[in-house]
Amino acid sequence: MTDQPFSIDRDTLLDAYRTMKTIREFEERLHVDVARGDIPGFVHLYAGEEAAATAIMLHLGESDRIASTHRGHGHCIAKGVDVKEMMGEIRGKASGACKGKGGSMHIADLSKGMMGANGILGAGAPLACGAALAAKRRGDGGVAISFVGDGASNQGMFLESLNLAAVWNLPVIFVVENNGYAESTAMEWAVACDSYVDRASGFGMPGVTVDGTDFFAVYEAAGEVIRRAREGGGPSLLECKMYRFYGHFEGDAQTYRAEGEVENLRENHDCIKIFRAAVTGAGAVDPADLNAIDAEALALINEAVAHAAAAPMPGPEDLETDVYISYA
Amino acid sequence: MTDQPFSIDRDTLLDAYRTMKTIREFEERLHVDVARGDIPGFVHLYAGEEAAATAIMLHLGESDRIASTHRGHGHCIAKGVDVKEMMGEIRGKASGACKGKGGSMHIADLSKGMMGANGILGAGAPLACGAALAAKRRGDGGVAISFVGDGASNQGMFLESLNLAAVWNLPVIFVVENNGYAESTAMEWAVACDSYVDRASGFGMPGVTVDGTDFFAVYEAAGEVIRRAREGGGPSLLECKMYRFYGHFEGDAQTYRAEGEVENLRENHDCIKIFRAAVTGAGAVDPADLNAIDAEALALINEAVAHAAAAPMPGPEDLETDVYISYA
Amino acid sequence: MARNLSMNEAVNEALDQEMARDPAVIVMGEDISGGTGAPGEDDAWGGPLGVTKGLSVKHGDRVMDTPLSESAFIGAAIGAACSGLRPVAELMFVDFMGVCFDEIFNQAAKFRYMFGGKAETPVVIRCMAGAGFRAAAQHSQMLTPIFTHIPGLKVVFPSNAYDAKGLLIQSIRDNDPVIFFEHKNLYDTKTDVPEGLYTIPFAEANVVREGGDATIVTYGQTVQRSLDAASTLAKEGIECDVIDLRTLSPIDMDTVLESVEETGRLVCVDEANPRCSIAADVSATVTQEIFGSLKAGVRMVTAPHTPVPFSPALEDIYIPGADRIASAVRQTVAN
Amino acid sequence: MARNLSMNEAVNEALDQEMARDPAVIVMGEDISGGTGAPGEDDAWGGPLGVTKGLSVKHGDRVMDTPLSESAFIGAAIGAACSGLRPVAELMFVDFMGVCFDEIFNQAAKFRYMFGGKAETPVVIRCMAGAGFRAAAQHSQMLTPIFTHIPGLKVVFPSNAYDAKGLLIQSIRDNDPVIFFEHKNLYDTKTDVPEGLYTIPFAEANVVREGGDATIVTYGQTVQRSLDAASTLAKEGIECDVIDLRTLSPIDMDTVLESVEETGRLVCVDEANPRCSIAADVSATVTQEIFGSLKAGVRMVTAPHTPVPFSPALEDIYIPGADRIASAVRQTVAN
Ligand SMILES: Cc1ncc(C[n+]2csc(CCOP(=O)(O)OP(=O)(O)O)c2C)c(N)n1
Ligand SMILES: Cc1ncc(C[n+]2csc(CCOP(=O)(O)OP(=O)(O)O)c2C)c(N)n1
Ligand SMILES: [Mg+2]
Ligand SMILES: [Mg+2]
Repeated sequence: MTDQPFSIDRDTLLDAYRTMKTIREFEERLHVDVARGDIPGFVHLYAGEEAAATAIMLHLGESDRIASTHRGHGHCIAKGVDVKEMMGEIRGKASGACKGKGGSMHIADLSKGMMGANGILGAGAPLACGAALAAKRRGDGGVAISFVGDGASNQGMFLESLNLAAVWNLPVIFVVENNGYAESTAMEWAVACDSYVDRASGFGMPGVTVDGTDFFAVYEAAGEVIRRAREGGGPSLLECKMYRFYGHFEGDAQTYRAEGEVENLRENHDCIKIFRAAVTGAGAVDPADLNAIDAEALALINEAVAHAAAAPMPGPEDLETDVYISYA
Repeated sequence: MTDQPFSIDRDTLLDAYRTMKTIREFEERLHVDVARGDIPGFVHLYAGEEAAATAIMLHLGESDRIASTHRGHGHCIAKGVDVKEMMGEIRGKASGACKGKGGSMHIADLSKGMMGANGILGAGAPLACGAALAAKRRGDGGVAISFVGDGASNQGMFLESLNLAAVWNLPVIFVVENNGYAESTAMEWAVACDSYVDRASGFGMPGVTVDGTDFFAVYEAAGEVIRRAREGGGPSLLECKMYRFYGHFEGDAQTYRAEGEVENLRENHDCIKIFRAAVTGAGAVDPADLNAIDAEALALINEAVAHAAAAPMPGPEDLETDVYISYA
Repeated sequence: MARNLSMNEAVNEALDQEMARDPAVIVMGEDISGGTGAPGEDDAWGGPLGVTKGLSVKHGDRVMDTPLSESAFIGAAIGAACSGLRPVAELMFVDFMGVCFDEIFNQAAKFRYMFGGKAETPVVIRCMAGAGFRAAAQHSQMLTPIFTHIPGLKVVFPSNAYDAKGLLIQSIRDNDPVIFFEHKNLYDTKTDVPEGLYTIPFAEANVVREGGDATIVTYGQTVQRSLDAASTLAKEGIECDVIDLRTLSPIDMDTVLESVEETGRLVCVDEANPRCSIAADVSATVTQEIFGSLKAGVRMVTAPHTPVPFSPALEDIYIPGADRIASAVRQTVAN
Repeated sequence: MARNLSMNEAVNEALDQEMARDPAVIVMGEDISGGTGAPGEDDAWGGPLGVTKGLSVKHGDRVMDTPLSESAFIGAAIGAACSGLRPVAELMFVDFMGVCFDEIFNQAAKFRYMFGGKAETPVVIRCMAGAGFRAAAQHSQMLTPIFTHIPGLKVVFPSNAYDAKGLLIQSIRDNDPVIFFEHKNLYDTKTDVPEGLYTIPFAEANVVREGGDATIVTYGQTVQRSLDAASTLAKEGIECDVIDLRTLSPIDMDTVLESVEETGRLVCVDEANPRCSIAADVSATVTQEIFGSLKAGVRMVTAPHTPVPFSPALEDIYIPGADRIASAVRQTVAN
């Protein structure tokens, strides 16, 4: 943990906690609902990684844009996408953020600056460069964030984007969410560099590594690279080391993990527990306030599920719409 | 120039000179023949860059493989592809290395370990990884070389290959032929890193930069990275700084160059002149021997042109053959 | 001895037996073994749907996990194929072709021609395709017409476990680059599969039902749906030939033409999107070659011109179903 | 006022005028200006064939050179298009689509549908296509069927300077992603081109010759070849409708159907490879929709199922020529 966590005001701390807790409850509930057979398709949970999305997004406004990954729920919630619409989308309902046409891997809300979860690894990086280019041309100090996993950090589209962003001096941050695995393959094996700082240097940009389970460390590091980008100082790479609590996708037996690995993570590396202990331990926030937020978050998710469950499926008339804006 | 050029024996020096001179005469003649209208299609000349291909290839045997670029004539000649067949190919003749079906950008001779010039930038890097993988599985100490330009060093296929080669510990060398330009765009602008050594580090491999106009420097550096690869030490990146004497392709007006740039290159940075001065100056080789080789090289090219000019075009019956090995 | 195997098991067995037979065969892909570098068990995954499970235990380092870099490892498979190996690379979902297509269509597919007949590239690229898995727009496509369009590729699409084994063995032994499709909705379907090695030649369509009134031509998941339609129609007195193409390139047009010469009526069923589809391809060839035999316009039943929707309610009507197939046949018979 | 302009000049003018009109329009590509970072003159190239020459002088940093990274900059153009700009990105040769196809077909093409109708991606991707330039297998392809196959893309292919200007302006103003093809063998061909801004709507085919005995449908370089064939045939008393599709997706099938309803005979000419081609697509739709009007089988004249050969002797017979087109028409009329 960094030295001065409490340069952050109390309201912001509560906001941060609310966001993290909402993501956690969202994902925990999905885990249950998938097992129950209520959720169609592939679902990749962000549980365990909440601090990163939350701390980074606190530095962004609605006009700043993010390009997300297949593991996008946390990014969506932290960027302000409506939780009910998300739950509807994940169930394929007409009430969903994308009218049920996208699903978990394609939740987007451009009005909130969320350019889409993405089923194609690395594909978000060029898109974020484009959003950053648009911001740069507007000249309003806007930035874009490209999220990418450790696995996807080996993808050509991502690597090319590092170079493009540096050459064009774009206000874009490449956040590597390093949770140690790409599916079942270890990051240590698959990413051939001593550190992401080296990879960043290979593309002429500063690189920073932080403990992604430490909200305050992420908050501070993100603040700095984002500030630099807003001021015309160009792109950076920010590696957040973190852990995912669940399998790659729901249904993953996780036999690639060490024995007791998940138990240890939940016990000793839970970013929410760590945050809670820090802010209450220092007396910055009253535990009761956090408990109240816990209850609110749970209620919000319950409501979202009820809403989504009751919502209708899209109808046959929706099948062929929304392909083009103009059909001639 | 390195300290002990003459650890290389006289025969090898003469061989090297012969190869460089053959490439030079080949390219100078093409320059003339293109202007004359004798050569169809795009032609990218290697003139000025001969030392790199020559010095590197001296370390290779026939079973070692190379994957080349659009600027591939020099690599072909240095790897032992028949000059007559090359000239035939470039003129689209049935006598060509590829029966006229490939042309300048697609000359290949797998029997010589030359896996093809390539019209797609960066595409050779994965192919070289594959050849290296095959060599590694054979266990015969074979290596593969991937040639790539400074421009193509920003291509995703190339960047992914660096990582793959490091992860799989492949006996492959990535040679960046940095001639300062990708078409009309400057390397200094387009390649966002302080040095290729940094880019190599970003992918967990050693990187070396040498003066590509200094045959001896390339010879020594290539020898070391190739030896390491043969011994199981894995991939390396070798940057050769060099100059092209002609335009990107024949027909390029080269207005992106500084005034007097080409004259200066020809005068002060001609790798063949430099080699000649070194070996004769030190008394290692008699100028008369080199003059004899000059005459031989010119005669060889004249013969190749005469042969190619006289050769027939492929016939209509050749149009639909050679697509598949088996047609069902 | 034939056992009742799922297509999943049949693919696994084909890979296993070919690796045992020929040391030049290697298998690579993301998580194809799984767990490389990780603290838990090796062979942790066997591919995202477990299709290659157990192969690395038997064949060791000939089953290679890769970093997440499709261009690099598919290209490496192609380069290795030119250098004496016979790699089988898994692209996982065919939808990922967009990040590595160059190595497939500009390199592997063109080497032999560009190099004047002097290259051999015996590579197989396995990939999952098709809708019905609730996997949404970027994990559910067919894209078969794109590969079929490219000269120099062979395109194989089994509809059942028996064909999958025989066609995969054939693909591995073939000396040209082969794109081998596996429909993810068919993995669990079972047929009898012989224990031993056997091959099914390319360009031999399978007449899976004989009728005489109309011909249905299709491949993949819609073979069963076409058979279902044919059963329904039989009750109405309409008897259909149902042809499973099995390979799309090369394609066995002879069998199709023979059937249509007899029936005079053709319905082409394709789970791919309609424009420039396999359905259009077959229809156009038939119309060009035996127009005189046609008694009615060739009808096409395809997915709509839309991405694959996520919502089950939409995805279910996206895929050509037995109803739509049957009504297309009725229309052509009515004319 | 119309001037006689080459297609090259017409494309340049359309870009110039649209940039002047709409500050959201930016142009990017490798060497599209040229000379960035180099010691000599800026705007040194204006694209590899000089098509964008002079734009950077007039429009400054809205004409952006890029590093050699197609996925990154085409993807950036797409991301910028979702963020308020109207980028025109140059892919240079369409043959390079294999290194950036994901951003085109899985991202730009699918955003609107996947996001429930809430995305707008007004991007234009310009690329050179086609054979006849002695540019060999990796710089001469058409690949039009691949883009046409993908729902969510619009595909435009002008055959002359007038159409190029009007269609490019329409493409820039269109709110969907557009793939804009420029046949490199047509750059030097000239037509009258108005000075002012004008648009040609999508899905309006151009009937470039009226006949009545047979219909020839084509696009791009083979429009002129089809007209040449029609002239030859006219001397034999066979009068042809020649239809230039101009846009392949959306496609104006109404004009095609109307013509074939009258002529009863159709020849589809396509410079692309034959399998799953535009020729097959048009043929299949006609056969499905108006079989009753057909008097003979639809004939297709396409490139062979081979990569594009380098040798001029082979390339010249690779491209469908007036002779082959004329003889296909004769065949269909004879039936
Ligand atoms: C281009 C591409 N290749 C492969 C996949 C399949 N895939 C989905 S997630 C995944 C692993 C991703 O690992 P990482 O980037 O570390 O993200 P994480 O899942 O750990 O958050 C893979 C291989 C894909 N979706 N896209
Ligand atoms: C994927 C791809 N993008 C673009 C091109 C067009 N192109 C051909 S050569 C070239 C410049 C190459 O520069 P560099 O790699 O430095 O090699 P050099 O020509 O200097 O030897 C470009 C952009 C191509 N052939 N392939
Ligand atoms: Mg990961
Ligand atoms: Mg260069």
